[in-house]
Amino acid sequence: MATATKFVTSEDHARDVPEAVVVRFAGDSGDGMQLTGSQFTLSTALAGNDLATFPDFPAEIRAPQGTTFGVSAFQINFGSATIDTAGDEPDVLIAMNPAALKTNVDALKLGGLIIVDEGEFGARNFAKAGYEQNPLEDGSLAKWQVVPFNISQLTLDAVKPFGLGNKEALRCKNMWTLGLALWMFDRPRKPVEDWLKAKFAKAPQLAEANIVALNAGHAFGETAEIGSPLKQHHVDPAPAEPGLYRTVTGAEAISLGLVAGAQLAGLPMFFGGYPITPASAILHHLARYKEFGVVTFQAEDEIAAIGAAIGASFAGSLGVTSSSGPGIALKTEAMGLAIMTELPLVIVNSQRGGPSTGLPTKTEQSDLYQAVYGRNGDAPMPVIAARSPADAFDCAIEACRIAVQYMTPVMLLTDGYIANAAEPWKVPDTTTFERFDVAFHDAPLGEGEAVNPYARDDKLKRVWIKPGTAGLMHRIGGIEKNVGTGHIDYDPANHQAMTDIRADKVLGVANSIPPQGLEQGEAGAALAVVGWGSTYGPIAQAVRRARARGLDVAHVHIRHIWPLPTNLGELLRGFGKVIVPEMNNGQLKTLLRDQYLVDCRPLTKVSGQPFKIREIETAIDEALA
Amino acid sequence: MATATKFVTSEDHARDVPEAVVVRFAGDSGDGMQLTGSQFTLSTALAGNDLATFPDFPAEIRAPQGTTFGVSAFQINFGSATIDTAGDEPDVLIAMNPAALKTNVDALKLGGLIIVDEGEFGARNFAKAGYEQNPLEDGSLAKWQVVPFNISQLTLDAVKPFGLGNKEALRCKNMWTLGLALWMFDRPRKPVEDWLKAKFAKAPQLAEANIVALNAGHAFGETAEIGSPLKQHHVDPAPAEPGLYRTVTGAEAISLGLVAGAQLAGLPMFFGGYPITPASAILHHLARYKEFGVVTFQAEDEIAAIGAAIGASFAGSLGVTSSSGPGIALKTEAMGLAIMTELPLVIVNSQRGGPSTGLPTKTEQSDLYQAVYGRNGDAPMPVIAARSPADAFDCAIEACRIAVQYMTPVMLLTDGYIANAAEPWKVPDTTTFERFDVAFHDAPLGEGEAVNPYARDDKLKRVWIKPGTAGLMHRIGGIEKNVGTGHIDYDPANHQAMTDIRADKVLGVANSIPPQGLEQGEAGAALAVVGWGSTYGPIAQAVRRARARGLDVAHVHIRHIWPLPTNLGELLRGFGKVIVPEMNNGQLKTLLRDQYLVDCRPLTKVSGQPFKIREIETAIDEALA
Amino acid sequence: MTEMVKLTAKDFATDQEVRWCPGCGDYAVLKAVQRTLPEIGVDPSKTVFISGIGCSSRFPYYMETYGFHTIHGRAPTIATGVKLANPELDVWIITGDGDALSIGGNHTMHVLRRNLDCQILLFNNEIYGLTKGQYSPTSRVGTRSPSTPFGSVDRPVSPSAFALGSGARFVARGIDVHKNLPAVLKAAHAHRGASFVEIYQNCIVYNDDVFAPFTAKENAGNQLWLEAGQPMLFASGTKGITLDRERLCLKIVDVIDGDWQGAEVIVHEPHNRGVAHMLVEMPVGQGWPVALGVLYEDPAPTFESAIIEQNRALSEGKPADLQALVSKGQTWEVAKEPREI
Amino acid sequence: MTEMVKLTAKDFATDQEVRWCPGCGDYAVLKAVQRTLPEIGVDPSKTVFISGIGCSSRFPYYMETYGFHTIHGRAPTIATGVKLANPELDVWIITGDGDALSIGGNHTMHVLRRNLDCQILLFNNEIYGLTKGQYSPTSRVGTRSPSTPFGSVDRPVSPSAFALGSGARFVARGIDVHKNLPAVLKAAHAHRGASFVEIYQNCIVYNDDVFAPFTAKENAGNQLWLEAGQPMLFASGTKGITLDRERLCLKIVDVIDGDWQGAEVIVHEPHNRGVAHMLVEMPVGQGWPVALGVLYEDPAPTFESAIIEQNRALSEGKPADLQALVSKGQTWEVAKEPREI
Ligand SMILES: Cc1ncc(C[n+]2csc(CCOP(=O)(O)OP(=O)(O)O)c2C)c(N)n1
Ligand SMILES: Cc1ncc(C[n+]2csc(CCOP(=O)(O)OP(=O)(O)O)c2C)c(N)n1
Ligand code: SF4
Ligand code: SF4
Ligand SMILES: [Mg+2]
Ligand SMILES: [Mg+2]
Repeated sequence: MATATKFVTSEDHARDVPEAVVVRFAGDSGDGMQLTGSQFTLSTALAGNDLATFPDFPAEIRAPQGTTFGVSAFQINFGSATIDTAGDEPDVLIAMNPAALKTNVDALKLGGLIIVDEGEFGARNFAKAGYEQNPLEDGSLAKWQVVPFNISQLTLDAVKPFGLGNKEALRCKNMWTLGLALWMFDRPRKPVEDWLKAKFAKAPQLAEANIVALNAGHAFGETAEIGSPLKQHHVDPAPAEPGLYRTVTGAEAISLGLVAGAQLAGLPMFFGGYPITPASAILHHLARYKEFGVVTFQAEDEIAAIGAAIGASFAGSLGVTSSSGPGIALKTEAMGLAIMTELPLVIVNSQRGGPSTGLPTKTEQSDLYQAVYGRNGDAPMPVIAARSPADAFDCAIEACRIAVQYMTPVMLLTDGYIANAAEPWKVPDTTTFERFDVAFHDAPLGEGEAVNPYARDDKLKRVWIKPGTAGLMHRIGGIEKNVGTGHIDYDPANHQAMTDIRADKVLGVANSIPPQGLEQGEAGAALAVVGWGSTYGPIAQAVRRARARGLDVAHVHIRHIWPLPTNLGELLRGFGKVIVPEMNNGQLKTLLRDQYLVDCRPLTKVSGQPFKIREIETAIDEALA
Repeated sequence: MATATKFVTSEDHARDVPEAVVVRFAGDSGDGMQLTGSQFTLSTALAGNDLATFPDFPAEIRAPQGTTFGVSAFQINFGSATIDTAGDEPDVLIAMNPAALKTNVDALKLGGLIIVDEGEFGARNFAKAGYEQNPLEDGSLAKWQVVPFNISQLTLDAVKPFGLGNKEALRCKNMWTLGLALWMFDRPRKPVEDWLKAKFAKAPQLAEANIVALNAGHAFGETAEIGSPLKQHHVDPAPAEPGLYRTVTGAEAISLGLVAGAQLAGLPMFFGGYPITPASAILHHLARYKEFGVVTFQAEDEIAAIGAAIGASFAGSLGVTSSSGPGIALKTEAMGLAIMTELPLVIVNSQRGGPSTGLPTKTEQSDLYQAVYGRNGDAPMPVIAARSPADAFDCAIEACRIAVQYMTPVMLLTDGYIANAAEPWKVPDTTTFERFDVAFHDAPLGEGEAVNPYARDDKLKRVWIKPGTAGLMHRIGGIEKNVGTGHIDYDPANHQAMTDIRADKVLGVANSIPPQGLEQGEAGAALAVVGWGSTYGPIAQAVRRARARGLDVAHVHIRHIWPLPTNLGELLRGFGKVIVPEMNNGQLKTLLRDQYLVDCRPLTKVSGQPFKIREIETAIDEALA
Repeated sequence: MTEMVKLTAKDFATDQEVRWCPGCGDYAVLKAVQRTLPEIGVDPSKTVFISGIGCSSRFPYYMETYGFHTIHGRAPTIATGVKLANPELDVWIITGDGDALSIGGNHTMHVLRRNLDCQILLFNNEIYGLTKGQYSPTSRVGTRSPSTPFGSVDRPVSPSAFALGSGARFVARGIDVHKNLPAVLKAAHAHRGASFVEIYQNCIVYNDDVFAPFTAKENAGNQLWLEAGQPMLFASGTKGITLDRERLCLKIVDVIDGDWQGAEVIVHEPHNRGVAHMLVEMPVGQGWPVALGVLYEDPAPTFESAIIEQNRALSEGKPADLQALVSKGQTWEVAKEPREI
Repeated sequence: MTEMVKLTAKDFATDQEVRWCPGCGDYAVLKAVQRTLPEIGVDPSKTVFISGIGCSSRFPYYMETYGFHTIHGRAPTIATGVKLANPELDVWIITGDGDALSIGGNHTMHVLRRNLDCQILLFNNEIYGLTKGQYSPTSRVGTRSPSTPFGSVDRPVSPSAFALGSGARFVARGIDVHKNLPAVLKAAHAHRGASFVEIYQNCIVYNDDVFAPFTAKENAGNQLWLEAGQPMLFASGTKGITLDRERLCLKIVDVIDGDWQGAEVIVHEPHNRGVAHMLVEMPVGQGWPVALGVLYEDPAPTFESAIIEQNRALSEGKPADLQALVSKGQTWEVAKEPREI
């Protein structure tokens, strides 16, 4: 994460003064666990802990109540030291019904704490969850510490004064639970209360009921005479650079970064999108930023979305489009047009589980091939990848910079994990950002001179002439263009020349990016773990732990997927071994082996879930064994 | 080509009894040069020569007469020895107007013969072609032998008796020219006459006029007193296995192969297509094969075309779809659906110059990345590539075999060159072909048994249950399926298992294909030239020539692009050096380097034109220098 | 299915748990379909439900027939392939307003103009349910949604008007929870060719009660149920539709004492295309009722039958002789003893 | 363009050689457009021609304005982006029957329903010209083409009917070589919103004379040129269109001695949508004329103006303060001296 300053090992310490805790809230889709989680996150951030979250919800809007496939979960890892992942194994599981218990308990740390809502533990719900008997009673949870309360009843009792219907009253359960959780970790309730008041501004009675439930949960923790498992923990703030902080999800950060990028380019932004999980949130955020000259357009499909973005770029805006796998696939043909017409364009791909419809709400990194190679013709395009929610902000700006400085479409890869996860973010001082203002070409023609839309600078960038500019009328299109005039040209030598220019221009982007650095460890280490995108967290922690154990391992994390940093080949060749963990079947690995002939070994995971730190640590051990 | 039996070097011999001749017909789009070329090809084939052709026409339907971009050309290389390419440099150029001369003369061999239609060499046509003065008179053609006749006038004179309008009469020019060409190479006119009679069955007068023009051209050669450059050559027949022969273009061969493949599978075929150059011809051919149970469907777009093909496969037909680059791009999302639902499907990609609309009528091999890597998610799919028109027949059958034997979409790569080029083809005895009949699953369910559409055999192929089968109702779709039941399943471990199965199933195809062989040379040679697709011809000739010069070079030509033959890695590691010529920026090269970590060096050409033999020979020399 | 036993709605239900939000209108449509199919007497093993992507498109998983849950907007293309491959199959397309009219509009048009024999059930909830509530091409101007937080500005398309403009030969409308839905489904099934059925479906989570102005009990008077040969009456027969012969457009008239003839109320002729256009375009809400039931029906030859017939006619008497096919065109023999040079 | 000089057709021609087949109807349309623009007085540097792929879509290369030759079927999407990015630009979409109605049908529908301010010229030659003559979605049943060697079987779509069904607010028709084309183009340009113009264009190579039944000189009597406020007369005024008040559909009547009132011939009111539907669906050929000119016009707010207006209203008084934006939400300060553990 962005605020890391000092290295402190976590989770491996004794538990008395915990330095990192992993809590997982799980309930029915209708139980509001995502809200509970995000409010808990906010209070955690305000308490100064470092943190990472992992929302994990079903594809269904609302699956039938009580079923295992309807379970929605939210995991948070927070601590007084640097936190890079949402945590391998929860210390605490709060399960609102049997299905939530069933689907989540196996991940729980040995001896971990389970809090369940006893009120939901009845025969009907056992059947729906596929339990033959009451798990609270059959000894099957013996490895863990179980604390059952009747949260449903306690909530109903608490909000009775408001005279809500049964269903509405039970909706406050999540606030009761949050109240208890806030007590457990010694957190103020005020921010949640404020948030509830704002949220239910039009129904102050509901705000009050929820606040009462929240306080009741908190009070229950304070007063209830429960045995040792449930006790209050205080987690100290994590060291952090001074400054203003907020939490940010990847989708938010990308949206903000795009706005910033357009501002730094001095351009209005046009965003063409079509809803798709997990990309939609970017459209939703941007739809609110009208005052930044952002026009959002919900198109009829992904093709129209990118088509409109290309049209907007042609007209002088910064065109942006976004989708996830299936939608990106549909945009393929139009990307070729943007490459051929050399128009700036940012394409955000929020990767999800594939192929096809796949696992829409799960995370994966399996669109790298598509991003780098997935077009007809020799169609080079820069690709960059964000490693975390906060990093997504910088990457979005970088994508905008490359797009306008090289007149090219750029793909920005993120994924379902980054899009939904939240982390603390030190608010940057945007006034210090380097601008990359666009200078449209508008110089009047000289005597006898013809307009040449494919005239280039020494970076091979072509001129950008806005329609509406007096006297510079010209035509562009998807057919091959003459290298000297921009007119249609089918000549063999010309096609070769233009193919080379397109390739060289994109390769040239490497001259504008920093050399590849090391996250941890030294060049020439016995082993390098090379990652990209959202595997950053688990790789960083795993390498940290391995190094703490004295292993000679380095961590290389690649932002610029294409073109790759110019020093990368040399760097990779220097390591004893290289492993490449990816949430796919080995895609970056292909790129690296092709480019550098280095024996990069894939470590793959395609389950829709992020890597666990342990999985990578094990791979490190095996590689160095 | 398919009939090669003995190796004889060509073109490098003395010219008196030529063993290979390259002739190029070039004229205005309206001049009918493609017809002239294809009839000349037929007569050449009937004369027993081996041959290869290269039609090269403009993207415009009919560009304005006389312009350089309206020039349509047809090149044929024929000889008494094995012919693998359409020839690097024509020996003879027949140019019907100044523009045709201008655009084609530079390729002509030093000292080659130029025949021009003087009747078209007037000021207006010079201007249109961009000549400042008459090239026949300004000495600019001194390197070659120029023979001008007034073909226009000679044709008009010949067909005068038919009282045709001037425009119609001039349309017979191409037959006059063909007549002359037939005389030059000592060919019978009968087949052309027959063809003309059939073509103009409804206008016998036009048939007669054309025949008269044909004869006039022939007679002109016989009787005209022209100096030495124009003399009759006889090219002996090429050695060939005995049997029945015909000429075939790639598009025809693929169509025939698909019909054969469906027949061998015992299935009706459904073909969904949408017109696009150079893929349309496959749709056109298949639309005529109704009696083979072929249903062709011209869809509203490429997505509908593949969608319908997937639907037809679901319903129990062999679904086939076809397009070229931009259309294949549009099919990407649906390919993912076919991969996920594990339905058989053949996708033919007739590659053309890209990216985007690119050079629609030119050839290229730049969709290999797209074929192998270009999808969202980990979406493995077998890919095979045809090397020549005749080979395309076998490849189409092979694609059908893999599709039904593994329940998978398969991509068959061909290109504009193969699609349009013709070569002699020894008609195979189809009764000897190995069948691969499909056995639909229709066994009634046992007591308490549930239908499982994802039940697999030991090749990992899932069952194919035709809708309409009593009692086996089931549902499939693009969401991840449970490995054991086929129901929707988002479970992490299940997704990993299914991802592995999809990958392993496709990798397993390698067990059903022959090991990679050598076209020429030995394993362990100092240099291997590794190719795929239509570069076969120039690589084969170049390697032949190099070996004739004593160089230790081998030729490996890969049909199975994915999965690669199991022995390929070992084979490649054995060579001293490896070069990979491709009509793209190095795409197969990526695959080979990734898979085998062998230092395969790219030799790239992206000009819309096939490699010249010389270009590859030079690269061989450089590699071995 | 050797012995034909009388099936019931239950026989058309799968063992899969239904995964829509409680209270979603989709349940009612599912029930109606499961009840109607056995009444029509269809064979589940010859029936195929094909859908795109959306909440509604989950439908096939719940039907104990063959089913294909495809990709967003493409169900008509897959259905076309299924039907051309096996015209004996009874094909139902299940789609939503986003699926059929946003991403899939083109295929919807083409399946209609080609007149593929199938039933198309368009679940119109005027919202994207599955992706959590963004406005759709049928959402009214001003719809606030996550992607239009300040209200949508684009004019919606009318599904039924679009279907007619695309050349549909059968256009009907129903309401998820209305008792007439099975009758509409039966009429759609009975029609040979593409039957387009727009079903007003309530999305309780993201667009609750958007159709209440005519679906709510108290607003039932705004429903104009059309029946062939019957006058176009609504509001319990107190109002009717007539043609304004001056302005050449429809007009609402009061019907006094049931004298609809006197009020010149039009009699519904389902094959009248011109009137159908006017019916689907009535500006609902502003005093106008919603036309429901079978708005238009005028059969034409179906696509698959024309294709099959052409293929049959052309292949009649021609054996599928592969060897003859590959040997076609101008051929030549190379003699047994190859000539060497 | 500081000084506005009167431009001529020549000023709108580029230096690129026109690459259509000799005799192609596209030439006539190009001429008409090049002649009309200076008459309207447009500024070439504020004019953008956007096309898809097809013979007709080469059009922008020949117009000395801004131009974008995009990809097959997607011109409306690119036009939408152009217009939303800069509403000052005067946008023309050039498309063919395949481009607009085969692959691009969905975008055609959406640009019409959204009512983007632009002119859409659909060159309908009922064939795919560029790909060498396959039948198109507007080809008549029985069309023999390379892909349908035995005749097509699918029912064509009517471009103008489709446009109306999609919610178009301006629908007109013209003929490539007809002298009225400039007037139609001017009307289209004058209309604010999406103006849909179907131009019957002769493809001399692949579909020659397919429109001759009404375009040939001797068949000019089959042209019904509509004009607002004028009776619907054709065949030199000897015939007219009226409404069959019994059957509620259009009917042809003979007009004796010019007494069209007596024959009850309808007066053309371009905003009458119901009549427009009937006009575009007249079964041309079977004695019926082809409706030409402006068939329907009834302006509505345009998409880009609504978007721009909403954005303007919402950003009024709000500065584009990037620092404030990134600092939004619930924030906290970490003190100067970081706490170490
Ligand atoms: C190619 C593609 N684009 C986008 C999506 C995301 N998506 C799924 S369903 C849907 C819209 C659903 O709306 P509708 O068809 O009205 O169905 P409903 O959920 O309302 O029943 C969208 C945009 C997708 N799955 N695939
Ligand atoms: C994605 C894609 N599919 C197919 C094509 C091939 N193609 C080019 S133009 C065209 C149809 C042209 O027909 P129409 O729009 O009627 O234009 P016309 O040539 O008749 O003017 C087709 C199928 C293409 N260029 N791109
Ligand atoms: S989101 Fe709406 S349409 Fe989807 S299941 Fe829920 S209520 Fe039904
Ligand atoms: S093919 Fe037809 S439409 Fe195309 S340029 Fe030629 S005549 Fe015109
Ligand atoms: Mg919907
Ligand atoms: Mg056309």
